[in-house]
Amino acid sequence: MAEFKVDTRLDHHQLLLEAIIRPAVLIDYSNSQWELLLRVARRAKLLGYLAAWLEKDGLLDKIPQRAVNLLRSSLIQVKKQQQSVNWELSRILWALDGREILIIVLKGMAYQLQDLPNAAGRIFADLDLLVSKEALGQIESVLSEKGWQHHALTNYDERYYREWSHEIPALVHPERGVEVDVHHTLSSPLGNLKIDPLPFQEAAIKVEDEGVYVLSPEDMLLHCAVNLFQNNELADDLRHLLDFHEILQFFSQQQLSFQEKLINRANRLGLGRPLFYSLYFSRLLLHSSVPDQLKKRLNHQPGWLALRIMHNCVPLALLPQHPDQPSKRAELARLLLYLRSHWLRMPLYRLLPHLIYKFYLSVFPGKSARARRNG
Amino acid sequence: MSEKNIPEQLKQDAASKQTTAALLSQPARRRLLKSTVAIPVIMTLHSGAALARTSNLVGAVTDLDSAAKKMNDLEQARIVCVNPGDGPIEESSSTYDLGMNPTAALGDASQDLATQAENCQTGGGILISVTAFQSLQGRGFFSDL
Amino acid sequence: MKVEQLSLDELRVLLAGQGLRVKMGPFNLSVQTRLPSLIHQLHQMYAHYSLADEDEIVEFHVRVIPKRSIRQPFARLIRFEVDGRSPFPPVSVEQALATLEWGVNLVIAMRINHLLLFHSAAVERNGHVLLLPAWPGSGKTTLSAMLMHRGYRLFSDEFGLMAPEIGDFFPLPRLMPLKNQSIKIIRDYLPEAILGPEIPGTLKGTVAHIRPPQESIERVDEAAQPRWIVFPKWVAGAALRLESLPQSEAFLLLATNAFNYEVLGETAFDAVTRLVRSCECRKLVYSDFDSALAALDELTDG
Amino acid sequence: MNSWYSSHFSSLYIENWDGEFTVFQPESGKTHFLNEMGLHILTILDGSPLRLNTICQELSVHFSLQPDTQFFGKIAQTLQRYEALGLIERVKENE
Repeated sequence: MAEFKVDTRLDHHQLLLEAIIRPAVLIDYSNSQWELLLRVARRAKLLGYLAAWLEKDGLLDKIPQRAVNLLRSSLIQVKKQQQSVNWELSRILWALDGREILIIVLKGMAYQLQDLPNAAGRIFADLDLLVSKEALGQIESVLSEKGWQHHALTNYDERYYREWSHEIPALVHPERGVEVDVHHTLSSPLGNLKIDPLPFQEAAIKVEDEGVYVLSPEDMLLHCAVNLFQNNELADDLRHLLDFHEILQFFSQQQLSFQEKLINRANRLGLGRPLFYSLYFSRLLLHSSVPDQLKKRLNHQPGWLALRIMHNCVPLALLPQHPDQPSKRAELARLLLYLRSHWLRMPLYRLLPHLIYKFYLSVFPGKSARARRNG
Repeated sequence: MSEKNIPEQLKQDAASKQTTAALLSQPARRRLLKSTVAIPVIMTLHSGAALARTSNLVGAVTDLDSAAKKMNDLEQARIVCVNPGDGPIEESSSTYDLGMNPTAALGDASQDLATQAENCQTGGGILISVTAFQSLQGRGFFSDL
Repeated sequence: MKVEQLSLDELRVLLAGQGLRVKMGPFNLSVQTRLPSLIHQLHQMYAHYSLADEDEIVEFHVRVIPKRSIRQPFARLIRFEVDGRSPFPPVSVEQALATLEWGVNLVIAMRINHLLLFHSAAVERNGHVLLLPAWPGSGKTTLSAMLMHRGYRLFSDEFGLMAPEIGDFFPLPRLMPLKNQSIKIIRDYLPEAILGPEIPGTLKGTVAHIRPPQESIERVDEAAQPRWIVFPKWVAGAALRLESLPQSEAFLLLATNAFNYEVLGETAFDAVTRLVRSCECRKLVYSDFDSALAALDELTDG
Repeated sequence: MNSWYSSHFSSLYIENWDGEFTVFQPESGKTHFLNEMGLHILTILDGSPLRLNTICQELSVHFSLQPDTQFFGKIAQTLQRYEALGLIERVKENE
């Protein structure tokens, strides 16, 4: 049955990265390359991103029709989500009815409000807002009064939110179903790095005609970096590194010495480490134009060994697995990064045996299946 | 679904009830639209109903072990009792169309499971399997639980 | 080349290897499985489907694989996967075919937005499409099964696939799951229908699939314009009624029952408006199939 | 005292189905179903803001009704609902 052969040796990472870095290559992709790319990009949640790019450059009629259909389907979905979140923000501002509350819009919706290049086609379903701790209660009570409800939570979750994270559980208006996350801090409650939100709030920038604020460009990148390398396990997170890359490129072109300012800001706020990694990997994977010596000025750079390990693990975690042939190495890398994200919360006496065991499996991959069954 | 979860303002806002008119039976909807020109009517269409409905036919289970349960914080088991959104359940059928807005309530933790189940059924509800419950919950039903 | 031209062994090689790549309406589907029972069932039930053209993109990649359960070590469970992810909990091996079919429908409903997806059966007669939208308890699968054995061309018993800008409907003939009592009704009424195995204990009760007729599958590239919209409702003992339905009502029912009406926004609003304005809208209440079929024949004669 | 106006009336897509109306609201992406009076409220609020009293008066003339307190209550509720849906906006006036 040789005629039905599909080339499974296509490098799926390369297909995806090339498409992102130089989307013009897409018009030369063969059908079998497209088939794999579509599956990989879907897993990385980047179908909409590719579609938006192709649409903008008028290339949609130069690629196979079946690919166009799937790309357009994703783009339509993404546009609907963006509209829903946008509308949710408008309803929240309506509900707050002119109350003087400083609201900073974060993440996806913030990119959309500023029309940043990464916003087109970007999937996001939630609305993330940053407010002062004092305003939190007021917002919660106003929104509850106007029909927003807390997401269904178990008692445990509720206690966790209130006692540990000092945040309120996500609010949802039942008629619209968009999740609204109201934060009063930028660091994840689980993270070991506590970030003072005050300097971020002071530097926030007002969005014209919207009555809301967004983080300053430097802070937006730092927030992105913290989410990637401090709060997160990095699995399938390429799109967030892409956010970082696109925003960095955009503001670097707009403002002379933007990258200098970014480095200084990171050093002042003690966020050198996550910024270092973000710069390192966006340069490595996405070819961001950042001078190599720039990140040497950062405080809190990782040591040689840490960087070596991260260099080997992070790309395997960020980039999606092959849908048919998941690699054991990538699974291990993801596990290590998962553990890293739990590093300080996990006692060493439990962490070490776990790591040794997993390394053993990576050395003797043949034993992994049996070991897993027993474990 | 407990009454106290509904914000006071919504309960009083009779006009908002009109939004649910899309879910009413057809004759009821026609009455609302046509004959009552004396009041303004607005209904907002809700999406995703079809997708929900394809998975919305569920079988009732009698086996208490496979029925969906929730634990409270004292680790007491409470059964999930489901009531269809529109209209009564047909006795004869082995599956139930839960309609577009089924509700669910938890049994009383102080009672044993069999009593909870009995109370559920006498109140017109059914027990559904854990699997069915999870598939429905993921689609936005039963958000109160 | 069609699936029926493959020997069972050839089919097994494909299903267990690179995947059986078949043309499924406007889409291509790749199925992988090593499950002997499912391979046998697909050999019969997928017989009329064409293999996808070589080197064409396949949109949906699904697998049915055995699943070991620690909690039930002796149960024979299977898992449905799409692109390596499984959207449902595992089910018993007997339910493999039903889970495969339902899973493919779910994937279409979740991923496709370049077409407007109505939750509706669709058949064609005299060059035009008759839509039979879902109405709870309507028995649209049963009714469309009857119609397709009475000279109507089956488009789908589940999806009305509409190109929103031009209004064309596309065929997507798939196995049609009869539920519970409908299985016997069809066996009695249409002894010539090819039915798959009866699968008890699914979420929807006992299910048995009808294989779509060869002609419907062969003419899968022939789209058509809609002309009639009939909301069917089976009511025990009811006398036949085929009444006109207000267009506003038809709009409301079609829109709220579409899979992606809201996702398509303005495009869907315009498309449904044009669809309803250009079609004859009826409501059909029936208990007896013969008279229902006669009434639909009369409606679509012109 | 408040008054209301249809802030984005011209952006709405309105289809008339023999006295019933489907209205698509591009901003929210929602489709609404309105009856004659439901739509008439939007129409008269397109332009200058009106107060509840004036709105009720307009409606009772147009639909030949005898407005009672219940009617006022219904219209007030509808205006609140429309406002929550973003179909109309409220203008606060100093008393």
